[in-house]
Amino acid sequence: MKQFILPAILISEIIFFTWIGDYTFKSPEDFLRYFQSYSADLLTQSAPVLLAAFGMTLILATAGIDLSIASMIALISCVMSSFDGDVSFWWKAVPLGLLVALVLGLTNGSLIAVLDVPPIIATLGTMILFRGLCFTVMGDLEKSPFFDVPGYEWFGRFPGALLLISLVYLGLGAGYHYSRKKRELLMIGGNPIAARYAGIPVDRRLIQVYVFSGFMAFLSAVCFTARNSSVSGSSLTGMELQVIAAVILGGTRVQGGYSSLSGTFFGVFIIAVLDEGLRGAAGWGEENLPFKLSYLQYVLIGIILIGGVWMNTHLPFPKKNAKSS
Amino acid sequence: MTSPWTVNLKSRLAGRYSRFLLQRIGFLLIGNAILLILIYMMIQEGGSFREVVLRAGPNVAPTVLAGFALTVIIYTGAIDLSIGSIIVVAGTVFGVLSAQESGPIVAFVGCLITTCVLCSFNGWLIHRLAIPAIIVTLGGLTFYRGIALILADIGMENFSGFISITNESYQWPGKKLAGFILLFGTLTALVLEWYSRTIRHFLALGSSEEACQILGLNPGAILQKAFFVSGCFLSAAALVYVTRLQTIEPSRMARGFALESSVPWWLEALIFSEVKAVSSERYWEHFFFIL
Amino acid sequence: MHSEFSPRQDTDPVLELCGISKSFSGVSALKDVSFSLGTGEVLGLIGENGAGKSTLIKILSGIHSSDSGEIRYCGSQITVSNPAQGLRLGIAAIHQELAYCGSLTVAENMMLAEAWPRLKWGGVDWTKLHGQACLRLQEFGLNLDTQQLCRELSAAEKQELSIARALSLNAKLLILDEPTASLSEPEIKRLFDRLAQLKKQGVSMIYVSHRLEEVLSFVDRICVLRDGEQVGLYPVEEASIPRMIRDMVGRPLNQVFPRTRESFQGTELLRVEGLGRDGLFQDISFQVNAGEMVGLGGLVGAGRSELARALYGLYPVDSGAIKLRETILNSKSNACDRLQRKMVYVPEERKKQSLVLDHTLFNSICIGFSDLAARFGFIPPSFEQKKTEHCMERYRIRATGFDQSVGTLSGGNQQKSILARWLERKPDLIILDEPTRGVDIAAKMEIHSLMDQLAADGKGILLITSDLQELLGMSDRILVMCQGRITTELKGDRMTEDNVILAASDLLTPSTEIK
Amino acid sequence: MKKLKLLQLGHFFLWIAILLSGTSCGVKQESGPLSNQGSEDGAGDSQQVIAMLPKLINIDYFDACNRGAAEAASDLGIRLIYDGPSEPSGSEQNKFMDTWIRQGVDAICIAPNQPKTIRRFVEKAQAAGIKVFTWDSDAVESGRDLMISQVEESELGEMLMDEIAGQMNGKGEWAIAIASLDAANLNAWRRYAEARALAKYPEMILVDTVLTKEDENYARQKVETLLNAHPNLKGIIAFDSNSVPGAAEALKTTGKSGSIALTGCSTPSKMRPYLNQNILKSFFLWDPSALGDLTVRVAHAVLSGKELKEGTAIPGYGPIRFSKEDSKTVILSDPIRFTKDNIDEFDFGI
Repeated sequence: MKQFILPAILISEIIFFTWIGDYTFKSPEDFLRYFQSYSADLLTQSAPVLLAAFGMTLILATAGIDLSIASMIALISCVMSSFDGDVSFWWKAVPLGLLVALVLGLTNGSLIAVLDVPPIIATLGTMILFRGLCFTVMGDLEKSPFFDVPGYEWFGRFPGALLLISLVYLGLGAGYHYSRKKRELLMIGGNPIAARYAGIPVDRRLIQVYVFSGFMAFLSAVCFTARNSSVSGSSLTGMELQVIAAVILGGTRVQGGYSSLSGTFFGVFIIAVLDEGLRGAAGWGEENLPFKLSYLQYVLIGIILIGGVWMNTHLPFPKKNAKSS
Repeated sequence: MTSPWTVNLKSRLAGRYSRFLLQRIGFLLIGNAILLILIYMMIQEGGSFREVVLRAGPNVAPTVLAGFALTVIIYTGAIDLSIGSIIVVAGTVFGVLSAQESGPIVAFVGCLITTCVLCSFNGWLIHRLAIPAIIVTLGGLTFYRGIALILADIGMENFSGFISITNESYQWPGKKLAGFILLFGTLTALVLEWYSRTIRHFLALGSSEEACQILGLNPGAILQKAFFVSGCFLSAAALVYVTRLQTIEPSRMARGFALESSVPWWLEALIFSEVKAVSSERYWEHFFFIL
Repeated sequence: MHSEFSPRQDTDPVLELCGISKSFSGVSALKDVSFSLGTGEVLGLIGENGAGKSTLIKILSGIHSSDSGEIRYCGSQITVSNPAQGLRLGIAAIHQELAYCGSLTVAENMMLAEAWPRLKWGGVDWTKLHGQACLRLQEFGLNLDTQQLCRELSAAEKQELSIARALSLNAKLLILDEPTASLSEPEIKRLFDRLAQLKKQGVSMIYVSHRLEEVLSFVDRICVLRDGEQVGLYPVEEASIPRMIRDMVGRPLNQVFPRTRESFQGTELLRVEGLGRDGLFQDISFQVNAGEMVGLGGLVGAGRSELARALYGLYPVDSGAIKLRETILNSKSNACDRLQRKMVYVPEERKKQSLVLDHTLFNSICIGFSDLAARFGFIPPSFEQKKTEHCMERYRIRATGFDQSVGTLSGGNQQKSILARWLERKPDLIILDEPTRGVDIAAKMEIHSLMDQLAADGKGILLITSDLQELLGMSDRILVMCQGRITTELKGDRMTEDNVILAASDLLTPSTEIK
Repeated sequence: MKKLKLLQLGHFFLWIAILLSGTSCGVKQESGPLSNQGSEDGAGDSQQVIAMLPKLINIDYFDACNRGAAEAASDLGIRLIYDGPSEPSGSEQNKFMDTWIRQGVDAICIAPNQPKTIRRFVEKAQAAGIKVFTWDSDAVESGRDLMISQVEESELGEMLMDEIAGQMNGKGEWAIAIASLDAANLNAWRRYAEARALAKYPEMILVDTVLTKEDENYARQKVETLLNAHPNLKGIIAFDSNSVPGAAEALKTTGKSGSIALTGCSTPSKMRPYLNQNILKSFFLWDPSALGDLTVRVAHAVLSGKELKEGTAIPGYGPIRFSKEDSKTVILSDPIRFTKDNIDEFDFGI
């Protein structure tokens, strides 16, 4: 039963916001068309957050956290933006962006695994550092070479972003669920001492996880720049909270030891649908509320976060009877 | 030759803290002294060192007071990320009251009570819902800001994103008394830290909830108490913060406040690789702020 | 001991339990338990792990509440809703899990829930507080620095501290749950001296222990629990160890240490030469052959577990060499590598070193061997499913299902799941560190016969245990460590209790040796 | 176990199915030009819908714009949607563009935070038959239809510089306080001011530029530090509505109000007390509600098919004026110089 909570929240959200939204449907085709472009917008908007959140899920599973994720994505985008927007972008900027992403991930990972700095402090530090580097790279400029790169836009568009997400989700899901990795990471998160005793190379795994998160940051940066086509030093500030909130809402435990990729998937979309719904219902708000609708966004996100986690952990659903021998 | 006084002092100090902690305080004092010297050297020609130090007090007052509030909560092993947003609600209440010309005292009291109540409410929520404090307060972070905006919109006619405080009489706690409030808050914190059994209970809860229960304490009540005490400190912080502002903008004020106030904690944890400190370490804050 | 002061049956009992029942989410933990306790009487509460002893104690001390039944205390019916209330009524408990707050000082821990001495203006009078705490500790015969932080104390000191605290509360009813678990002989003696004194003063006690000899020597009556049911209540005069075991397990156990195998010497599996690590152990040399069970005896702190961890690659060593079969393990070889080379280690502290308590049994078991079945890094799910089913059957792990979290299993089942995790790798060399600590008698039997089976199959086993019976009963030969060195090797007839004890203190010489 | 995982994957496939079923039609919809979908939306067929996107909402300046725009909209009988992000972020603004394009509004007026980021969305909107205007801050490369600017940028920058130079007698150290280095219009003014200083006031030395993060309190602290670091400082230009009062408060608390000149762009209600206390002599602004008003009226005029050129009369506003530098930029007015004497003559509501 438990795994239906998040989808149920999501679907009821969609229904509710479609109902109060500023759009009246004239015909079934009209509805279908609206819904298609709605899904496409939602998906392309959330792609950067979703990809980053997948990386974050693994990090939280190991009882770590990465506050630097937004700065990291911004920095990767900034580095990529310093190249010209032509075909050569594909073999110059993109590989360099990937390299930078892996190096940044490695930096976080080695700080945490090798130097034993607590994750929250290490990544708080790198968050400030990476942001500083963003401004060093960019100065006060806003650059947009992405706009002119042939074919690049595809990743910010509907089928491209969807394809990327599906590949990542399926690949990651399969790799995570059907290999030892998931169990190892969760054991590291749940009890690092026991993990060491169980012969898990804890330090190596931690570094791998942060480097992987760096890779996801790279994909996220690609989706972000392909969609928004420009970047500046202050891009994406505050995104780390969105990412972390979505992952937590998805049921991954902040103290480590339990994670859920599909939960993250729904977590991201629950927040995105809420966001989109409030954006599209300004007219309804004006008529029915004594205050501005946008204020409600803060309140609702807070309630959904607390309520979602509470339902995830506390609702007394009948425990399904597993086969026992 | 050791005078009786020093012996007395030694035993008294040792009574309160283990040697380990005393060493640490010593380290911090030295660290602060070094920072002070650094700042002194960094001041450019013609700048006044005295002025920097004097001005720093009132400037950091809200952060330091909020730091005390956070300290109390961190003692119990919880955390409160929503303190910034709570200050926003308090500020909004203050702003709305002052806009309605309800008199400075009423506005101040409204601000203090709001903070205290919301902080205690956080504690209650964490206890009742039994989910980690970090999640509850992460939710609170956005929730309270929304509440503040709605309050302002309903409480004021023609609310246009900000409440302007034009009457000087609404501003004396922040502008005139900030230093004193900080001093008073610090003294209270120190006295609590050194002479209070309650604080030890918070620490006990932080080290082991189960042990607390077995030893005959009530963890829920302690948590609630901790959030209340924290609320008291935070309300002082809120008062100073709010009354130093010319305009109150619920959507933008006090952003990143929780992070700012907890910086010393992270540093502390980084240096000593554990979260366990005494309030006097708040001085860190002071100096980092000037830098 | 009871002869001096037999229970006064004429006076009203201090405590009466009538039909106490308790169940957790549908699973019954206690069924209809009733007994009474006179003034100054000591009741021994015994049972296997999971029999409901801890639950009963938690109900009495107010951590849980009972579903039905009534508790009469000093003649009136009470409900203890929280430990604080229990303490007020005069019921003090020493729990199995050490209850202490690491970041408080000894004095603060000692006095935590009581009123503290105050200065005139209301502040805490620290001098007096430490004075009082010091006094109480000395009363118990304990000399601790009251300003020390609790987490800096050793395990035994922590245990003694919590005992001293409970004893100093002037309780009428004292509940002791495995108080001697981490204490050594002189400390245990001190504890019993003090308990006898309290008993004389008319304090009633409920005493829980797995050490049946201890129970027999100290208590007046024995109450046996099995699967939450009270299966026996008799005076100590009628008790004997076989009877107690039969009651606890539900069937007679004939043989405590089932040795089926012949002692046989296979090829050499492990050779250690001159191994040393600064401050932990020095100059360790020995070998383990296939099909041999080598016992490693000695006092707690002699460096046995440290040695085992070094062998397993968790610590680097300063000097010496480890040879596993034909390969010499170099400094780069870590635990992961040892696993590949078919060496496993079952650590001593289950909860800390082996388990993630809220993970499922399935995950907990599969972590050990699932990589063996991986194809291109992927593990077929059906494999794990089958393997886990097989494990639950083979190692007789009793659980509601794969999804039960290991933290809710009893100690014996936890230990069996850990053994399953490692033994399914089909290792050649197995290091067992206290494999039966905190495990009930039936599970202990199962583990012992499993070990015997393994040795008979030609595996090499290095057994570290503080349980002398186990050490003597299971080992083919015994190495005794003292202060980081292997001082003695005992074989055949020389393997006696006295020799091991003497060797452990490095007092074994030909003149003191008992044949 | 196995069952559970499949279920989770199932959720995902469900989603893919929904989305994929949309792909085929979705592409069709995007490739073909939409035939005036806007008129289908809203209550009546005739009602135009204009969406206005400020840099961020819930701040006084853009709230004043909102009021002007709302009045114009009710005057013209069209529907106005005024909404935006709560942080000054370009990518957040793009999400609003998405929503409105999908809903099929008739015109989108945007005050871009990051001018280059909206290009793709302007194209998308125009492909769907929606007119796009910029206001308050421009995005030249985006291909927007028109820009409605509050002032001539060069004019304001130079005016500020002349003002401060006049108060400093054309020499001495001066400094800049500005919200951030990536706010396009603020920095355009800053660049014009700096250029003016180089060209016309050789004896003036720019010693420092402090960033105030759109926060009055923070601005005060930064300026206090600035004053302490540069004791010979003679003048400050603060470019945004938080920096000016912050700097004024700093001058007040440090007691240097007489000796240091201050000017900038801010709002009357914030600055009135400081003007009255003689902490600064003047500041500049335009009427933000008039900016909102003009934006809506221009958008309406364009939607109604009117040809706009220099001097074309807009109903309810009068003849419009185009920028000298850009033929697609409409100018609202000259900046207004506020002093102690004239401040009470204006009521901008902010």
